[in-house]
Amino acid sequence: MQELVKRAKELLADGTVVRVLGWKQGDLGYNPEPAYFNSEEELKDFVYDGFCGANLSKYMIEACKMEGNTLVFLKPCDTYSFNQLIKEHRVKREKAYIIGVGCKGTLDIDKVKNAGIKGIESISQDGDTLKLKTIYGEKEFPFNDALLERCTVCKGKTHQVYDELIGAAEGEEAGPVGNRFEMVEKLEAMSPKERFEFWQGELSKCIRCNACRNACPACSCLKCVFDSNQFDTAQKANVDTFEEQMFHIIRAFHVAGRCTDCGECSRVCPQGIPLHLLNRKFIKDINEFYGEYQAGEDTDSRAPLTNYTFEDVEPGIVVERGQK
Amino acid sequence: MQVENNKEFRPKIVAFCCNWCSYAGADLAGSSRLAYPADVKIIRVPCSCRVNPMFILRAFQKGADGVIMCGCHPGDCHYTSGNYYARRRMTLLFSMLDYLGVENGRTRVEWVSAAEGVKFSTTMNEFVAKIHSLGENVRLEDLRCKN
Amino acid sequence: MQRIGVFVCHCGSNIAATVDVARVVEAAAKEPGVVHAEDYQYMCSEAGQLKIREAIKEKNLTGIVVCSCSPRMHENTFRQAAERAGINPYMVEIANIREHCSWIHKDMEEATEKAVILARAAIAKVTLNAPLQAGTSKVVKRALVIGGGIAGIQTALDIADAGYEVDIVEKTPSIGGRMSQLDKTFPTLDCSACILTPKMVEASAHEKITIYTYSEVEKVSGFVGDFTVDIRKKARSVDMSKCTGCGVCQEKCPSKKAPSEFNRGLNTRSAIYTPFAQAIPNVPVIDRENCIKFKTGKCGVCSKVCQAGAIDYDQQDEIVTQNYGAIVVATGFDTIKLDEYDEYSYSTSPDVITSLELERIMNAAGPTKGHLERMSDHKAPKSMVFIQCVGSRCADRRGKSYCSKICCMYTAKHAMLIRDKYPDVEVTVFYIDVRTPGKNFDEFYRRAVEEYGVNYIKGQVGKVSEKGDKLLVQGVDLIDNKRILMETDMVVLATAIEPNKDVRKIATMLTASIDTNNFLTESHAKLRPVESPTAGIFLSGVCQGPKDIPETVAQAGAAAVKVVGLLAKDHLVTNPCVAKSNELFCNGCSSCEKVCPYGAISYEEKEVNDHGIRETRRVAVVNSALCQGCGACTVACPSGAMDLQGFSNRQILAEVDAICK
Amino acid sequence: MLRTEKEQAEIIKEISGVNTKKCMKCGKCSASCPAYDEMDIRPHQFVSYVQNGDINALLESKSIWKCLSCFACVERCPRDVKPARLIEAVRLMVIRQRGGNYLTPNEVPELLDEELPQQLLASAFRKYSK
Amino acid sequence: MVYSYYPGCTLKNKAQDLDKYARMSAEALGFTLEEIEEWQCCGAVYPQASDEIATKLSAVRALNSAKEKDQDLVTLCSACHHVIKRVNDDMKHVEDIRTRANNYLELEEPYEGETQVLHFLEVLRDRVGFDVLKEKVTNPLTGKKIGAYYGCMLLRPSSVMAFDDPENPTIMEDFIRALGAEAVVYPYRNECCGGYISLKEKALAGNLVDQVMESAADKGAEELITACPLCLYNLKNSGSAKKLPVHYITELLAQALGLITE
Repeated sequence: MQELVKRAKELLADGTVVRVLGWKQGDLGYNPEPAYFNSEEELKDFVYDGFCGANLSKYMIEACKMEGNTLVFLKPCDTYSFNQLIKEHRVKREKAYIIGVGCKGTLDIDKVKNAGIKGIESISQDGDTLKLKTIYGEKEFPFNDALLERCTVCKGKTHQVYDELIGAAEGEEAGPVGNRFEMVEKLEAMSPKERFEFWQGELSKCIRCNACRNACPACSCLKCVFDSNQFDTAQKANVDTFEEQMFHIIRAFHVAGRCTDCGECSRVCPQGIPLHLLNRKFIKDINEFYGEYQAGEDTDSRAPLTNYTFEDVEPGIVVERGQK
Repeated sequence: MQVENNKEFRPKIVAFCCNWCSYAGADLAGSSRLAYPADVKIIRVPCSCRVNPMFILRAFQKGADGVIMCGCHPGDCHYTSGNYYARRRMTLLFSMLDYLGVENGRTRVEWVSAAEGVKFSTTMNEFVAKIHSLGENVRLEDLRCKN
Repeated sequence: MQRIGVFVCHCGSNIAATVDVARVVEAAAKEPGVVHAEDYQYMCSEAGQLKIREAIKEKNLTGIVVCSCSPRMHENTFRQAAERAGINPYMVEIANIREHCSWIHKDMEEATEKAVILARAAIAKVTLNAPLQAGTSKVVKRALVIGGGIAGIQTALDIADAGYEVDIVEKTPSIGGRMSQLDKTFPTLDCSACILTPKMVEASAHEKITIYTYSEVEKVSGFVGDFTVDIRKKARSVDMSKCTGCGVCQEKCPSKKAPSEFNRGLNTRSAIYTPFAQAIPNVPVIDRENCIKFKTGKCGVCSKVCQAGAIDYDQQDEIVTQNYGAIVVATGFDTIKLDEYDEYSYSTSPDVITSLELERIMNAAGPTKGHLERMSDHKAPKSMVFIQCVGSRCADRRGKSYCSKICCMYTAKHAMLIRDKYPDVEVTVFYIDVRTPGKNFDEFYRRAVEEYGVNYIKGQVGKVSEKGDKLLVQGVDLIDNKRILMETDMVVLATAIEPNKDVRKIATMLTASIDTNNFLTESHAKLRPVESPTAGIFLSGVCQGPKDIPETVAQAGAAAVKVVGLLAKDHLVTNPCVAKSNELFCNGCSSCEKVCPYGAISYEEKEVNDHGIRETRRVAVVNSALCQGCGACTVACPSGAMDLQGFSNRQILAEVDAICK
Repeated sequence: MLRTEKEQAEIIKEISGVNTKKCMKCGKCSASCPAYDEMDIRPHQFVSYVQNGDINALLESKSIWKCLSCFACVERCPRDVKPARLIEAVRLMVIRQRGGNYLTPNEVPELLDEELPQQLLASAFRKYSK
Repeated sequence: MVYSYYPGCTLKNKAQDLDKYARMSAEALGFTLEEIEEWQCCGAVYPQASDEIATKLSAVRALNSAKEKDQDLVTLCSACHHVIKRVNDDMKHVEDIRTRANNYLELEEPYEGETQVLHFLEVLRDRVGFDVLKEKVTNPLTGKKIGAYYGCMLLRPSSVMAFDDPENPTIMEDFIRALGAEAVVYPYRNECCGGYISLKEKALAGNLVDQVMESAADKGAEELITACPLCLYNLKNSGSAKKLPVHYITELLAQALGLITE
């Protein structure tokens, strides 16, 4: 971390950038938040650890509109989002100085808390172990057990776009590589009734706080359709029982083919709804129907929904598949 | 409270038809007097690619029991490629609805040319029969009923 | 708030017999915004239109809903009526309560209920309509005719005579088409070449006509008034500007084994060839697949004997790009393959032939120099059997469900000609029905029977088999209910015709619709028979449906008039139902641009004022002259910035709501 | 239970699965039939007889025993009518009635010869009796 | 390669040669015909009426037992092939028949037409290949002029049988040529010989056989081959015209492969 701060200071000093976009220590030991640092002085609050899960790509949309260039720290999977934003002309590559930072996996504090560890004051990492200082004394917790779901299915530690790397190297091995479609497949194997009940249970928790929308780097619209008068959907939090599912279906549909599977939606959901399962369903379908596609891997290919082939599957495939 | 169990189920079905092929196919079904149930109501759109998933969800929201989209056959789109985009969009949308547990027979896409009055009519008859077999649409409206 | 008038048409009894029109009026009148509702016998009549105009004036209407037939039928009529009364024509919506309602439902209650809902949907939509202004686009005063048969030639001549430039693109080395292969034509027995050749010459000599033979349309873009077309001129290997058409090359060419396409494979031709003597242009082509020079590198005889030095082995395909205001499809037909009709022994016996092959045999320039003989042993037949409906009227996978229309007549012609020229030949025709609608057609058929003694037997043949050097025809006489086993020398199959196999490719390029039999669809079966539903595309000849020469020529002329009507305009009124981007919502993400088939969307860096925030943003801009209004962009746009005028998101949602209420 | 001819016609249409209205009366079935000359009512007439409900005549027709089940009529019919199925349906209607059998076991010994294959007997019983 | 094999009643009795030579030749060509257990007679006639289920069950049992072994089912006799192939098509495409047949049979897993039914000739053409067969011929039948007699049941209805072009088939001619003999093509090779009615309608069967024989002789055939015991019997025993000798396809095959001598 000190290396990051040192480099940030140098870049500020030599005028390469006029501000730094990174993470700032929060009020607890495990809730850092994204922040701009405009001076060497401000960088004293800079932090980078396993709880810096926030994907800073989206903040670059605003940063690019500001005077001068911005130094941004991006973890490997954040760079997919940044690339996707370049493709959609939402950020300007030349206004960003990207330091690709190494990533050991990002952590889910709830996993620790759910294990019965309360009153956490600070957390440090020692190899494969998290050392927790709590008001009840020191505790330990295995690092890997605290990983966010997305980091148990790591899509690799290669940065897709960067100016320099710190704490990372090209060709680094990926973290734990599970089957990211495992739960999607499980749901697919259920009967429609079971699936329906699963989603009814999950989506009914939604309080329409829009955290998912705010965090999602693909949800970058200046004005969301759900805030516009185009579809009579504006400002209608929770009026209609139908609108929540509509919101989540359409949100997933609008990011289909653009979603990099960064997992921010699920990470930030205060109700713990596994929203990434909606996005991954689209990713899985796209891979199966139209060939493997990873959004953010490049900046110029056509996205699956703005592309076609003459031989594409017919929508009837959904029914046919259901009969098997 | 008396429940009207015996009341005959009259499904509400919305059919989005592209102006150039399917709407004309429906016209041909009409002028050829090829009957299909009155439950089907057609909305004219210029091309199947004009059909926004929002329209389909909105129809279900407002009480539709089935939504069908008809367009020119692949390769025959009046606008060259509109139906190819529509095909991808609908495939993914229908798959998602299926994933959420909505009966997958409630949505359908059929390619009907201007010359296929017979196909239009048989498609609508089949679709209405399918909706009858599925009964009233409750799931899409109910996903969040546990308030 | 709009002031809406609703007009419900009885369409005589077409609507009123199944839909309670009064109830529709009553229900419509209660809808919000509706200030006027009435019904009338025929809304499209002058009197009906007058009612609309009067109501607009009296009640200050701002929006009109007509509940009537399909908008594809009378939308324009009612738009014009509205315009004459001073309101914007795009403030009119149609509820289709005829094709989509009264004609398909029997129960009055049910039909009326549906008509009311359709009316409500139209009212809900028109409430959100906004006046639209149509723009204009230019008209390129040049037409393209695809296909150089009699249909294409006639269309081109008629257009050129009206003073417009026309290009004919013909796939084969010469214009002339199927008609050039025919010997005589019914019902007057004119010599086909005698009436066709002058037209071919006229077309080639016409100063307004350019003929591209041995060429194919490769790519089409643009739209009515301004299509851009790539034409591939296949390498002829002969320099057209040098060749004198002397024919020595064809005589000396040592490769003479290629089956002659013109003679339907009944004999062979040289590798360098003109399809027939009267070919236009009279310039041969080298068929590279059969040319020794191209296959082995050795030979070059044609080049040596050509005094004009016209042979050019290095010639390459050439692409010509040209703009056209209108395109006429005249791609014609072929006979179906008979591989699957082997009960008639077509593939096993050379003496079983198609009618088109018989035309070549009867023709003085044909493989037998016009002498009627069997292809197996060149003996003159003493008896011939004609079988009708081979592949026509077949509902099975082998054939075509339609009647090919021309076979009854050309068979009568063949029978008559044979009996006339060779009175000793017995001619028997097996038929299912004899169909002769047309001027002097039935008389013609009766003459074949009564004057020429042709034997007509009702009943389809079951099998034709070889027996010795004869053919055994096994059939029944359905009138006598008797088995027929007839030995004969030749069997002629009236083979079904089908659209040229290239037509599907061409239709796709033109975005012209095509039916399940690959015939191009006309815009209206009765009222717009020579126009494709795609604006600027016209149909001439058999590509639209089976027809004989007189009908083809008539239709060719009709298509030409429609083309001339289009080219005579300096500007076309464009469809104002085009996409429009709301720059305040636009992210500039380029999704819409990627799905636009017309390249109508571009991006501008533009300063916007978003509720007080002034900034420069990348925003989408639609070129309304290029946009054709498909709406692909509107769905690709995640923020809903892109909308389609006339079919806006809110209008369609309003319809959805009205239907699902 | 006695059925009217009309009812019988419906049964024949149902068990044969033939839509007699598809016939365009071209006669190709009869023209293809190898047993045509032996039949009193011809294959194309089976279609129109059933269509018109003239079932008694069909039940008495010797044609039902002459049909070879060679499917030439089915193969060559341009309208996919399948006359052979109609003939079989009529034959079944006859043999399903009491005393309708066309072959009884008593007849068999005198019909046998040295080379006669089993399948001929199997098929004959299947076709001619219940 | 091992195939499930359904011989049928006649091949166990009057047509033992057809069966014996088939098995011998199969082994010589590198595949095995494994007779399915406890097969029953197929009934020799395909029941066309939609209300006949019981008469289709023996075919379904045979099909299902091949399915259980995950093998294709090979037949030889034209009648068996016709019945089994068509019943299989019903099981695949006709819901009513499928449901009722499965209800009767109470199989562990319902049978839905999964088995592929192959005629012995199809195995030779599509699996072994006639070119391979040709190489294995040790005793080519050079000089023989052989007419193939297809009859009706292998070919029709072609929409289900999908055996060959129903009006101009070539598989048996290709087979004959592979054995080194000359194939004589004659028009009546796909016309019915009247086998089914030869018991009770001798005169009619006789006429039909005469037509076939005359047609074959007219084109110069010196002998005929068939796959069907019923055709063989009928061609030999009915009619009055001059007779050409008739053999089973497998007899010629075994000869050509040098397994037996003439």
